[in-house]
Amino acid sequence: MEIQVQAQGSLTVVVLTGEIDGKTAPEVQSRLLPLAENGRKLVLDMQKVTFLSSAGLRVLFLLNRAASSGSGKIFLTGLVPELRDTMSVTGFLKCFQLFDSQEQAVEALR
Amino acid sequence: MEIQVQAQGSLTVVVLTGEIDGKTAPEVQSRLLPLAENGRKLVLDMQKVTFLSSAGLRVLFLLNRAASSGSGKIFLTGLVPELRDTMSVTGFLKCFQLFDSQEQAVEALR
Amino acid sequence: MPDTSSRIDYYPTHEYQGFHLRPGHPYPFGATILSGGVNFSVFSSHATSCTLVLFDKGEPLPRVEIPFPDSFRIGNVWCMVVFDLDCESVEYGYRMDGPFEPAEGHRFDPTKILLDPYAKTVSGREIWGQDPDWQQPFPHRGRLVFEDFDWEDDRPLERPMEELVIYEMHVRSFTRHPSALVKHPGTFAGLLEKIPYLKELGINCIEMMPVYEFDEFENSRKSPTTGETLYNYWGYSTVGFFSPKAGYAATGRWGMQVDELKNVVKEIHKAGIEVILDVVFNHTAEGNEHGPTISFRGLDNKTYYMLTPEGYYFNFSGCGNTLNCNHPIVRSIVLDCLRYWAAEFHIDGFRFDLAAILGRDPWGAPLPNPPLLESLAFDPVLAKCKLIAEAWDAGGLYQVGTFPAYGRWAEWNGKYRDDVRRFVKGDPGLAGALATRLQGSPDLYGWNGRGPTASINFLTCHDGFTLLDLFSYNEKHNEKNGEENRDGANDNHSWNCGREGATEDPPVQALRRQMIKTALSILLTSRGVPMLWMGDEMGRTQEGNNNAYCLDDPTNWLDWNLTEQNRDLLRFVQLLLRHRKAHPLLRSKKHPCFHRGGFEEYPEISFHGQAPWQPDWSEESRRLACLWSGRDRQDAPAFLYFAVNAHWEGAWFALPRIPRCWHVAINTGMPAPEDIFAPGEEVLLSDQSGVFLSPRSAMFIIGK
Amino acid sequence: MPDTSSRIDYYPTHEYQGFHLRPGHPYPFGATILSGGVNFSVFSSHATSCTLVLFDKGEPLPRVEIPFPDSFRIGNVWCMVVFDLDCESVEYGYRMDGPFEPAEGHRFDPTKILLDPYAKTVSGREIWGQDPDWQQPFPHRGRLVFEDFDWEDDRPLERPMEELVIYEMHVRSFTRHPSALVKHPGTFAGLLEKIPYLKELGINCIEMMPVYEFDEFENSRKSPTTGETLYNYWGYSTVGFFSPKAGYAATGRWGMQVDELKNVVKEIHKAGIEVILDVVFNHTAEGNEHGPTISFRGLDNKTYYMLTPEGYYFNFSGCGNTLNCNHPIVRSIVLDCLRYWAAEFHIDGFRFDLAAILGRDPWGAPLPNPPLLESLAFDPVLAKCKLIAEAWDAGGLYQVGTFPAYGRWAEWNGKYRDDVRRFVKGDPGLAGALATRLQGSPDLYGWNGRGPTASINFLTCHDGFTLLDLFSYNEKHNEKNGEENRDGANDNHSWNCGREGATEDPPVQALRRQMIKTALSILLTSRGVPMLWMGDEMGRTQEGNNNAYCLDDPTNWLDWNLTEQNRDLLRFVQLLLRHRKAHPLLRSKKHPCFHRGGFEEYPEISFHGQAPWQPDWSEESRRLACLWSGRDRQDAPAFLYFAVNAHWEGAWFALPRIPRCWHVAINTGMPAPEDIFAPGEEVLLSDQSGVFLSPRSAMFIIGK
Repeated sequence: MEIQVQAQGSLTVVVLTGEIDGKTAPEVQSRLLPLAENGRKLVLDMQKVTFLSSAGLRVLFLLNRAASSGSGKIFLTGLVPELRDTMSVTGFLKCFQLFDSQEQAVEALR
Repeated sequence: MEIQVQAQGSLTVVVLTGEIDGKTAPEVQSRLLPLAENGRKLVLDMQKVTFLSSAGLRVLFLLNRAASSGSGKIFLTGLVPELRDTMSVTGFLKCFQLFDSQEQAVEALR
Repeated sequence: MPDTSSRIDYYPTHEYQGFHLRPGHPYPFGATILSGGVNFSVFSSHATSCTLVLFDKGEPLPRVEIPFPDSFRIGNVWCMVVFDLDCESVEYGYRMDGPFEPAEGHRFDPTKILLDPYAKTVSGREIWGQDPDWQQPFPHRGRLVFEDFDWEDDRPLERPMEELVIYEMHVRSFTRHPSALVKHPGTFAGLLEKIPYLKELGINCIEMMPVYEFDEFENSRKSPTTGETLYNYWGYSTVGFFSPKAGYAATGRWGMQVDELKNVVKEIHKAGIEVILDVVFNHTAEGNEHGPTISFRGLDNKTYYMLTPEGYYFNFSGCGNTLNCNHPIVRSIVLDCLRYWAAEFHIDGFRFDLAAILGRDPWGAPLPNPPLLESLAFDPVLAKCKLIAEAWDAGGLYQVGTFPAYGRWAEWNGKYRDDVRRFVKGDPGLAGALATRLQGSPDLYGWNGRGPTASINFLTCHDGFTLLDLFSYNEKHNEKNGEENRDGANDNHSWNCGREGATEDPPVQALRRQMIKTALSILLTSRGVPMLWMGDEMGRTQEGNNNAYCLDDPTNWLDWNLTEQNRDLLRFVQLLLRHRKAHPLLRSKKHPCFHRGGFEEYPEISFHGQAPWQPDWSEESRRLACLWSGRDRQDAPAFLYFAVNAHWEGAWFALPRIPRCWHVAINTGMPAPEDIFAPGEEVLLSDQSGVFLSPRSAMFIIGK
Repeated sequence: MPDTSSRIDYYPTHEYQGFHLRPGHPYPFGATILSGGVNFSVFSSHATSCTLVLFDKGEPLPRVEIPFPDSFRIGNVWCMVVFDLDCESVEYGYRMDGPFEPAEGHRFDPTKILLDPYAKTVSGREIWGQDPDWQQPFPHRGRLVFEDFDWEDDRPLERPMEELVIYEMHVRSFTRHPSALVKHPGTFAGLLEKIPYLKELGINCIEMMPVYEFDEFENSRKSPTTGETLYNYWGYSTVGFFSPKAGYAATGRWGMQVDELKNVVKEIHKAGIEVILDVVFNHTAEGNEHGPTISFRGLDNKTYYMLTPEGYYFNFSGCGNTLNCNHPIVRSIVLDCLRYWAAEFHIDGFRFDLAAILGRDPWGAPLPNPPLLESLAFDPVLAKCKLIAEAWDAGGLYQVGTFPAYGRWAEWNGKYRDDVRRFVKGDPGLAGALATRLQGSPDLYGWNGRGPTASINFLTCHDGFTLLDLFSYNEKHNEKNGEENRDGANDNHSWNCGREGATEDPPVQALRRQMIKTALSILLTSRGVPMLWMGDEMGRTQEGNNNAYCLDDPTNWLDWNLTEQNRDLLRFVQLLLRHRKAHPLLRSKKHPCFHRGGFEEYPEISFHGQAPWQPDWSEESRRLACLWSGRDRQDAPAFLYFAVNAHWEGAWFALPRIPRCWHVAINTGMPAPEDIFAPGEEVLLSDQSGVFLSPRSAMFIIGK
């Protein structure tokens, strides 16, 4: 699991690489929860995420809840079709605003 | 609630002042748990603690558990009779090693 | 904000081979995720010791076996918190030691690893039909679930019972056929894509055939005739009562079946449709003494099963064993299970397979006041759930009309099915029976105050012919099941309309279509709760198989091409459901009154023959009409005249006079689209004095 | 270490007046601390809406009232998580709206704030006897508890039933007297200081009179004779079934009664002593229609109480109302309650006050197979708990010997008490009855296979005379209770030994002392489970009051000076208990055999009169001896000869021959210290052919 965080203006862009499962989810949570809670817009680039387990989904959801309880918001970009499908089928997808790519997200949210 | 922490050689002495109850317990916990977990001997001077609620007792217990799961240890000094009695009656007292005063503790543990 | 999250009870006090432990809480039973640890709790009345066996997901050998220390046992419950587990990757089971004395009822076997009966997910059959590893010593493994689904404002819909129109369906069959054109055929996710279809159809409740974890490979075998694999396809044989069938979930391979099913329920609820589960508490997948030891047999055989004095299994279920439902422990697990589904899955109701067994005592005798049925009826969590009994069992107990109801239980009304089938088919002597069924079966549910909502009215269900086959076959054709056509019921009250089986003969085809429409018209204008069987609305056939429990093939799969091929039939059913919805008179929760209760001097219901006010109750009568009168929606005066001519000859029915004009809503004797008109678009009858009913047809005529 | 503590289910989804909420879980019922929030769950079958009322500790007015949103209701359960509460300072209750239609059984009143029946602590009566604020609209308030007590390796002791010697006691009375010399008189903490006394006494089980929260001020009043306040002192009238009585805890004012009681249980267990609770599920503190609305009446009157067809309260308890124990909901709350006490407080067993009521149906008729009693008997959590019934009720149902036992239930053997009292007193015609009682009452428990452990043998208990008063009073003297001596039982089978009440007359005093010892000798050599009443071991008196339920004064308080004043009696009892312990023959869980089972050719039990092998069963017989034979500890041959002479004249008992020598262990006809010799120190009988028994004395002689 690799987590790259960079600020882009009012946005924070996070590039995630690898699998988010029960083993890596705590790391994702501890790195990103503070960002989600500080009220910024967070763009998660999921293009290189190859697997999202049940715990992985929950971390995304948790970040989203934490963000939206303040003035923040979470955006997902570049979800590969399998992940998108899993999220759709389990009902998690509709909690998030999606963009095809990081660039589109940055453009739209600028 | 006032919390004063000072290192005395291999010991860490903490002077607590005020009431430890549901409202102040979280502060005590967040300040002292890291100290308890780092394996040091922790002397809690309770002389100026005027009330220990149920949550207060639990914080002490938690610190003790956290300490003893590593190589640390918690000592209580100067418990006023009322607190001592409450701890005795509820069974919490026997988890702790007691000293009459901070000085005695420091002396004994030196 | 006070921090209540750091609870000292979650500090370990014991250690075993590097695993941190503390004494657990005995309830809730099962495995519960706490902050920092997992509480494992399991009980047995007769075991002498217990070991928790933990696996990493999919590994053949355990990661650790932790014997419960003796001080961790409270009563007969072993409970332990294990810390620092990866809740997602852990699989668990138990070893129980105790006597192996079959004559005494005990069959403990510490070489077996047992599934927790409270396991909330079960791995081992995640992908439907994938050949299992038969050497696997622990094939059905408990897993943990996060119980944190975001339901938003959803909850069970609590539709009044009398408003329901139930659609019985099989999850896999519903979308497995390639014609379903869904992304995940044969799954909960597939069902999600068909919600618009169900909504358009007009039903407001689906009843899912078993979705508790079962093993499709139980007794799997090759068909001697076709060579195809025969499965435990329907799933009436439970492995895990608390876990959704992983093989029914598109995400089952990731262990997300709980979330997937919850999401389906939530989305179905959004469409205004309830979800009822078909639950099988009469027996388990362990069969008799020759069956596998999966869970109950190894945990506490004597408690969970009804045993003969010699220690053999009573077989009131016809499936090898019988769950000992009125033992207090089994009562309690059934209640826990249903509470879990109602509370955590927002399930709206339950249909109990062979429910008569649930009223038997531990020696098989029917109880006058069965505590299990009573507990379910009065339970606060289940208070608004529909409780529907299949009020008979394979041991010969038949309780239709007499099932202990406690003001709550409804029944699959087998008498409704039989009487209406026979009347429609043209049997003599059934005019009176039909009148009773139309009223919501007051013979069964009137004297005891239960009312029409105790009656689930149906013509077809998964057991037996489809509606098309009911009018296409005189005899069952179950050869594909591989039992030389011995299985399945023989008394189907069916009629093949002149040719056995599929035919290109247009008159026969037309007659069958008409018979279907006539039969459905009766079903949807009867008081009580109508239930449709998946696909009957589009003329589905099982090619004469009336017991297709083992076939994972198009016999069971719903062919969605039929929605096109039989578009007129589908339209007929959609409009028929809209008519039922339009007329509260048909859906009252009381039986109708003969003497008053209608508009002005009209009785709420009256019966008629070819001459008004003169019903023909004679043995040879195959014709009956009834007039419903009362107040309709918007409190308008309502007159609904429903006539059936089950005779092979047409007949003139003179209409009773009403202070309104008669309009035709339905005439099953006419070809589409004149067979039915949408509510509000009924056609004024040119001759208000009467109507001609073609042979084997029904008409629904409303005054306005 | 994977972090499982950040669970998204604990993120709020709703808000009300600044409080963050989300839909709760329906079970467990009650208020449960979760990480970050508290789950509140309450149910009612007939309420129409529900509001959670939150107070800051002790404040007269609520901090907030949060109506449950409709989507937070599942079935009949309202459940909600409220975040960010200070668990320690919050007090809570509910308002329920619904019909007020007493004739229909409904008595909803939304002006009342109701105590949660599942509340685990209750505030409002924290300090015993402190005058309450009678204007307080919400006098009994629910509070939250931390369920994280550190039990280390403690758990219920699971002593075999036949090993028990029970000591019935009242928590407050035990140490309230100044002579107790404990730091916190009349509390659980006080009891802690007396554990060494109990251990030395030799009992191994205490039975606490009610410790569930009750209101000592229920019906409190001034005594018309003495002017002292009369309380609901004993507490047989429950306010909160899940909460320990705060006023019994030294730390009750800090809300720590749960920890204090748990610590007492743990410490008592360390002394090898079990703890049984006297539980009162037959009625509640709400009384009849004139009583206060505390909880059940306002939550769901019709469900919780047995009502007449007119909606009045059935009064099988003699206390104004009757809990509807065989309604499934009430069954379930009783089971939840007992499971809680067994699992979380490590309670070893329960004695059920007026338990016959627990076998009545909702209309009061006795059930042949009461599901509540059955469920308790088979429950896995309660599996090792002692279940003891007071097998009668105030409605006239008397079930001693016939209480539905399911192999589990024991009974207070009222017949034992009466027969032994009458025999000892010198009534004629009771030699046969005594023989039966010594054997563990096979007349009551033999035919049904229950055995002696079904019989709790006792001479005295909280109801009735103390043992000293039994031999000091012919009549009850209950004037202090303020009911003109009308209350209390009249049939006491007591005898004042010649003077009514206390006397300085030495012969009368000596006779009373001897009567006590004789009676206790019978009790402790009988098969079955002996029970002593607090203080009888030191000659406690209630001055002839046989129903001291309302007196918070020395009538009830145990005067510890008696341990000095009656040191010889205390010594007698201590040694008597050691003798019982020394002889497994007296404690078998089977009834003895007349024909075999003893050493060599001796039967296990044989009866004798003044001549060996010739018991006198005649009407005028007041003398009986029995010989126990078999194997004792270390498998040594055992011969135990127990003779009672209840006659007012002394008599010679010729001893049966045995292949050992007779040694005197007990002779109640002798003054201390010759009345009893410690086990192992028995005195060789100089004349092995026989013994002389003084009038009204007993001897226990052992062969060795």
